[in-house]
Amino acid sequence: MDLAFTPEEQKFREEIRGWVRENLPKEISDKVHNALRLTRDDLQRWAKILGKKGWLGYGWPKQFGGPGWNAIQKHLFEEETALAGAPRIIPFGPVMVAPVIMAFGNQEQQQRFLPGIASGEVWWSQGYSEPGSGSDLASLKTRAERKGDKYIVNGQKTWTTLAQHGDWIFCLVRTGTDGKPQTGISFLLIDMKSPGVSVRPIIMLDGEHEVNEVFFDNVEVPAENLIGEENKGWTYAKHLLSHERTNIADVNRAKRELERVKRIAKAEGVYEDRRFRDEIAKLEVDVVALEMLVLRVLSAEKSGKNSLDIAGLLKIKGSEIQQRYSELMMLAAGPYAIPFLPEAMDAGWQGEFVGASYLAPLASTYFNLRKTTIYGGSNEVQRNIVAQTVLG
Amino acid sequence: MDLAFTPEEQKFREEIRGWVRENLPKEISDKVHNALRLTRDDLQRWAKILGKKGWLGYGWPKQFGGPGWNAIQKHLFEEETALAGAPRIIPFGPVMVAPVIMAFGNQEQQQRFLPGIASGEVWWSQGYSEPGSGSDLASLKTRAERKGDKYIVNGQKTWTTLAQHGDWIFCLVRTGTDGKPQTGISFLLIDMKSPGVSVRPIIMLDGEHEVNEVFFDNVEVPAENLIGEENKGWTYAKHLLSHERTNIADVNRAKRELERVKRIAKAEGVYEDRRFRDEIAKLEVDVVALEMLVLRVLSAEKSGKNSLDIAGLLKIKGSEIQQRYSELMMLAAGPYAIPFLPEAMDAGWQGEFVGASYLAPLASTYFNLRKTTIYGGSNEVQRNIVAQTVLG
Amino acid sequence: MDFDFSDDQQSLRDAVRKWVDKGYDFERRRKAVKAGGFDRAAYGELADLGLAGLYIAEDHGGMGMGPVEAMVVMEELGRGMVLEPLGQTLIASGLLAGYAPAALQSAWLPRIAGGAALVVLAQVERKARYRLDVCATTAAQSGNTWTVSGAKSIVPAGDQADAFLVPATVKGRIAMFLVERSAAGVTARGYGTQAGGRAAEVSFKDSPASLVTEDGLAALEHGVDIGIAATCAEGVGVIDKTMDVTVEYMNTRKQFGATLASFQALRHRVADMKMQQELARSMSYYASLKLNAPAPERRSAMARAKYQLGVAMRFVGQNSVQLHGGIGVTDEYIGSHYFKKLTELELSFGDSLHQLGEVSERMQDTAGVFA
Amino acid sequence: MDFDFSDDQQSLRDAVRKWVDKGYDFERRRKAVKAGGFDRAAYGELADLGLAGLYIAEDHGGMGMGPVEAMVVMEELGRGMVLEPLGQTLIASGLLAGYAPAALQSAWLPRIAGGAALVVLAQVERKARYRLDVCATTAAQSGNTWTVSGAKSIVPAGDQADAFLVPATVKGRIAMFLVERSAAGVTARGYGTQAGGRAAEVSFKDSPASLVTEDGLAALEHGVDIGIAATCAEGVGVIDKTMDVTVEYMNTRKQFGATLASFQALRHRVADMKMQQELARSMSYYASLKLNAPAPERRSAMARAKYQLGVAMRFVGQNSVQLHGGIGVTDEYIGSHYFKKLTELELSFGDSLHQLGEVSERMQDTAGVFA
Repeated sequence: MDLAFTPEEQKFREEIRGWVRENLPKEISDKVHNALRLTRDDLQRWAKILGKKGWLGYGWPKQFGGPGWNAIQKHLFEEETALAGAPRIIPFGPVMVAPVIMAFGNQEQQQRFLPGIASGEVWWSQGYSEPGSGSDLASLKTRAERKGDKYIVNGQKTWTTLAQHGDWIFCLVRTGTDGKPQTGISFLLIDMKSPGVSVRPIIMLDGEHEVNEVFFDNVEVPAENLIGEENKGWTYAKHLLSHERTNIADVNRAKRELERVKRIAKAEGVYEDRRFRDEIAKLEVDVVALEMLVLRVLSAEKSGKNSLDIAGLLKIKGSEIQQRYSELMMLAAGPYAIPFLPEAMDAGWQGEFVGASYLAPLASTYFNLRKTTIYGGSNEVQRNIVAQTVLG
Repeated sequence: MDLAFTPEEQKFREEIRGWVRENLPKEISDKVHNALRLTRDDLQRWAKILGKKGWLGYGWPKQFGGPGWNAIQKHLFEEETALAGAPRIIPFGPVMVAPVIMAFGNQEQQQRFLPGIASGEVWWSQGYSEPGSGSDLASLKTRAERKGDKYIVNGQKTWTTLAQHGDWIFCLVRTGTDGKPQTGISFLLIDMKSPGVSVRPIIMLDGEHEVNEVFFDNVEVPAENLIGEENKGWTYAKHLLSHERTNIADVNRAKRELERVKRIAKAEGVYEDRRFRDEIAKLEVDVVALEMLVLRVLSAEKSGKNSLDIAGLLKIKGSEIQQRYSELMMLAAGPYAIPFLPEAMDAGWQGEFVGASYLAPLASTYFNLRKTTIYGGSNEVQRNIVAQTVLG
Repeated sequence: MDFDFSDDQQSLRDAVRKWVDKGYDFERRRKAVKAGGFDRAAYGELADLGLAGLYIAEDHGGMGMGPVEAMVVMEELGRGMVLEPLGQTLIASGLLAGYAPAALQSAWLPRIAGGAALVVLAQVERKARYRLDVCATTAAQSGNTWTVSGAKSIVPAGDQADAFLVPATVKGRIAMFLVERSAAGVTARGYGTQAGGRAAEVSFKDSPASLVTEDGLAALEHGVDIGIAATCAEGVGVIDKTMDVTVEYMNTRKQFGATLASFQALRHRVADMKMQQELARSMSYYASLKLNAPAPERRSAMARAKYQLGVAMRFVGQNSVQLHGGIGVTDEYIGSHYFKKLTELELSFGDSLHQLGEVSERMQDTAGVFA
Repeated sequence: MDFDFSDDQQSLRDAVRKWVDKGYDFERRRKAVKAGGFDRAAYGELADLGLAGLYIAEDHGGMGMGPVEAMVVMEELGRGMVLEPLGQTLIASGLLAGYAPAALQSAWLPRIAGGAALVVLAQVERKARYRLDVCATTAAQSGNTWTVSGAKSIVPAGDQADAFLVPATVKGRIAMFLVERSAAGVTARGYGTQAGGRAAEVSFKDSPASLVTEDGLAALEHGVDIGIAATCAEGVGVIDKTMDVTVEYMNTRKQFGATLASFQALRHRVADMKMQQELARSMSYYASLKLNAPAPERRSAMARAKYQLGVAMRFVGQNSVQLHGGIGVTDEYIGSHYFKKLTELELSFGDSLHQLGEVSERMQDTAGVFA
């Protein structure tokens, strides 16, 4: 038992750090460190830089062109990029659909889709949630009917993150109605430029356009875009969920943002107020405890000796921490969190700030992060899962 | 709308205050203010003083020899006695069984039982809970079989508070097994000196003997001791519960104990520690808010214009406050809450304290008050009830 | 001791609720938000209902009512998330009536009561945060005339108001002034607020001013306390509506074949929200009923009330969003606007942590509603 | 980075668990509580297992192990709520080995390792609360001999121990001494503790003492940190057992025709308890793995760990009682004893509020496990 990273791990970290220092554009990291708006171009620019290095699919095995890193190396990569102010990798392509294609796609599909994902050229979206199915995902209704060598898709997806930029979307669709809801679901890849696909923005409470509704009106999808077998999509989706492991906790971002809380509290003069500072101290312990929890999971993955089935805990604590740091930043601003200047969240805005520039995004971020305890399996669903592991 | 008490109410308060000042023995109030052990004699002495004045049944209507006070007068009486350091009236006789006897007993029962309750001569216990029935009271199993002019009672009650002192016990017993569990329950008064009644102490986590198991082994109970009709006891018990209104919140005791928290915090030097003091400040707001809630209920009762169905809220908040003040007192003592000297909780103990005399009962009280969120309908059951009123 | 509303108070409530329900629906509000967060016409309608003159004596054309009536009105405005800052009018009229020379009262109170003049408190400064005794704005006297110089932040409807009540330091002591927006040297830079309302950065440069009172800190504290009581009542109104939509959604929305309202864990959350709702209402009553108490008692009561309201508003707002799931974080749904309104109300006149400090510092040996 | 236990560590755990399960059951413990809270025979058995010499070098008859082994052992002792204060032995041996002159080490470490001598830290004073830098006890030197005068509170097994490590002030600076209980002027008044253990008020009057180190505050802080890490591990053991009995009870006890484990509101509570359990375990690991770090880093880590453990122990303890209902507050049931043990552990070496202050004061710009 040892808390320290091995010299090899340290060396690996240094390499990542050095490369990120060289290659992460400062315009982008400045935006991240100040919670300013990232454009599609910002996100894609960074994705392509990573893609060129072969690190966009940083969790991929070597056989598919990935770096073949172990759990700790992946964590170190995530940590170094997060602390340096890199944008989060949009996960739908490299983190979510790619592992499914690797595990259940045929060779042709792998050759067709993986390179575009790895390079960052093709923007993927995720078509899971539907208006009627929130936490109860398996109740989804979007239908895909097989007609010859095509599927005809009709229905609606919702909460589709950044689908306004999407080239492709992977969907869970209903292909069968017998038996349990889970059994009639298939996993289908759909070109968003297909006729009949339309995207409608959903404006969130912070005024931002981050998610969408995606409508399918008699969309023809070649049958070769089906992953694996018909009606087995639920199994593949669950496999995918099992790949969302420690990064669901987002602890590295939390560390970066905790540092920002302190900077803002100092600038606003409340860091020296013991009452406020104590709240930061509580958050600091939360972050350290979450990091220890994450490291324990990583260690278990690396050694294979123990397995720690606590993904639910990571999701709950990680999301609570995200909400809390955004809340504390807003509270640090106090009355200065009341002004709402959405235009001030664009880098290079030439207008006059209220109080100070760093105050402008604080309320927005607080509002925005309310989503974290809802999406990816609400925290209530996660508590169900945790309780199941404890109580049976 | 007016927060102030009327001149009449003020005058009433002064009268109560004056009488209590004259009549509450200082040996007893000293024990209450310092959370020392009250003996059976202390409790009965105070009960008889009240009884002689006609105030032990302070909630009783005039027709049964009570003072006929309205809701606000009752509250003022409770407040003045609590703040002066009077022991709580043991409720089983005057507050719990008496209203049932008044409402559902026959005239003979009323004449037989009420005077002994009013005077404090007869000590009553409550026989509701059973080992198998906690929150699910209606699942009780103690059987009473009618044989001629008697009931033969067999079974077991538990958590029977102070039954070691009891003369009589009122019990819910099963007389029928048809239909819902609630329908076959009767309300029976049992002389605890009857052959076949035995009492076994339950020692609580603080080491105290406060509750008991009561066993009934072929106990013969005259049928004239049945209240109202056979199999209708559940209705009577519910009526009784509806009489536990605002005093379930125990806000007056909370005010007294909050003052004690401050005294202890000052003596221990933590009142000037902003970190600790903030915790007291939170409790202070809780107590004020609870008191306002209680006053709103009283006002609604007095005017009859509004009705506030929030007994569940009073129970939840009141019990949480009790636990919190006992916790804060213990935390104020810090390491000095670790010594456990049960003998030091007897008034006049001649031994040497650890640190200071007022520290001795703090951990015991903290342990003891864990019961408050469990008994009288656990707070989980109360949340069920509150949710029912809100959500249907 | 009596918590019943009189028939007159009930009628007042009905009248305001009717206007909100029929005259200020969500769509009108949305348009007002888009148009900048303040609708002078809507404010005029409030004045037509007599509400702008609620605290103003009948001599000056007002209704001469008290804190309980103000509470009733603010609850109802809270239910409609009305953007126009009537709470500021209560502050300004209460403050002028209580502290200003007669001439100033005669000049302004009738115009305020009629809705012709909107006067707001310009209090926040960059270095002051929620503190009232920090004031870098200064005033200078030359003969019989005063001028004010300095900058005030987040002034409600600050680029729409007709005049400001401005605390300013004179010889190390805070005095209170009235400055018209049209006065020389006044600039106002307006913007929207997080909950859709309007505020502005207002600066004064040798701007002509009328002295309200040299005892400016006492007046400011009193004005802020009027604002706190109004905010508490407004918060109760928003909480009530938040609870309503949450309960309705939970009884409609199905997951796993059952309504959300059927899941015990969610039911218990609702019970906890109901607790906060009733504690908040209790403490809002408390605030209004203590508003005319002597200053130390009044200040202590407002701190307690605003602390409880802050806790309740945050808890109810956050959990309402959570219980709604995805729909709760969309702009389209009214629930997200309740949440934002509750957030902004907590940040107005001091958040929970600030108020906890106020409670802590004012604590006495005794405890309770009357202590 | 590696959180697997070695085979040796696993064997150590198995050995201690076996002793607890077979040699120290609830009935034996109950008897020891009744008999005063300390059982020298049981302590002897711990020593026979080698545990008293865990931190002591093999040269001195110990096992020469480190913090991870100590953690493993303390977790297991926590599972049994073992009354005999092995954590004190870890403190004393760590402190003597790290700070005492060689002669003093040779005189005491072998006897400690063998169980012949129990040495405990006598640290708490009436005015000090949890603070380590407040010390009214004084020491005086006369020639080559030292004497100590003063009073120490709540000294673990203080009337049973063979010697005390006593911080005492010399010329305004805290030094550390060893005083035998049999020395002149030493009196110890023993009593039981809230969780059934034993402690004493110990006073010294010109009692002959051996100097451990003049840098007494550094030694004391180190000793307390050893104690904190041990307490954290012990707490994890108690939490684990508390969770076990709670889960078992919930799957057995029926109400309204269903097991408690079937009620969603209670299930979510258990999920929250599981969260605290795993955060506590994580931070206990953290404490032990930082115990050999440089003092500032070590102190900061212990504060973080003990804060988290305090929160977790209180939450798990209180909720376990609540989920049990009536049975949970009886002396007869083991669950109430877990609760009391968790309470006492929180109050040992600083409760959550105290530790929050320590975390707050030591906070750096950076954040995280390694910062």
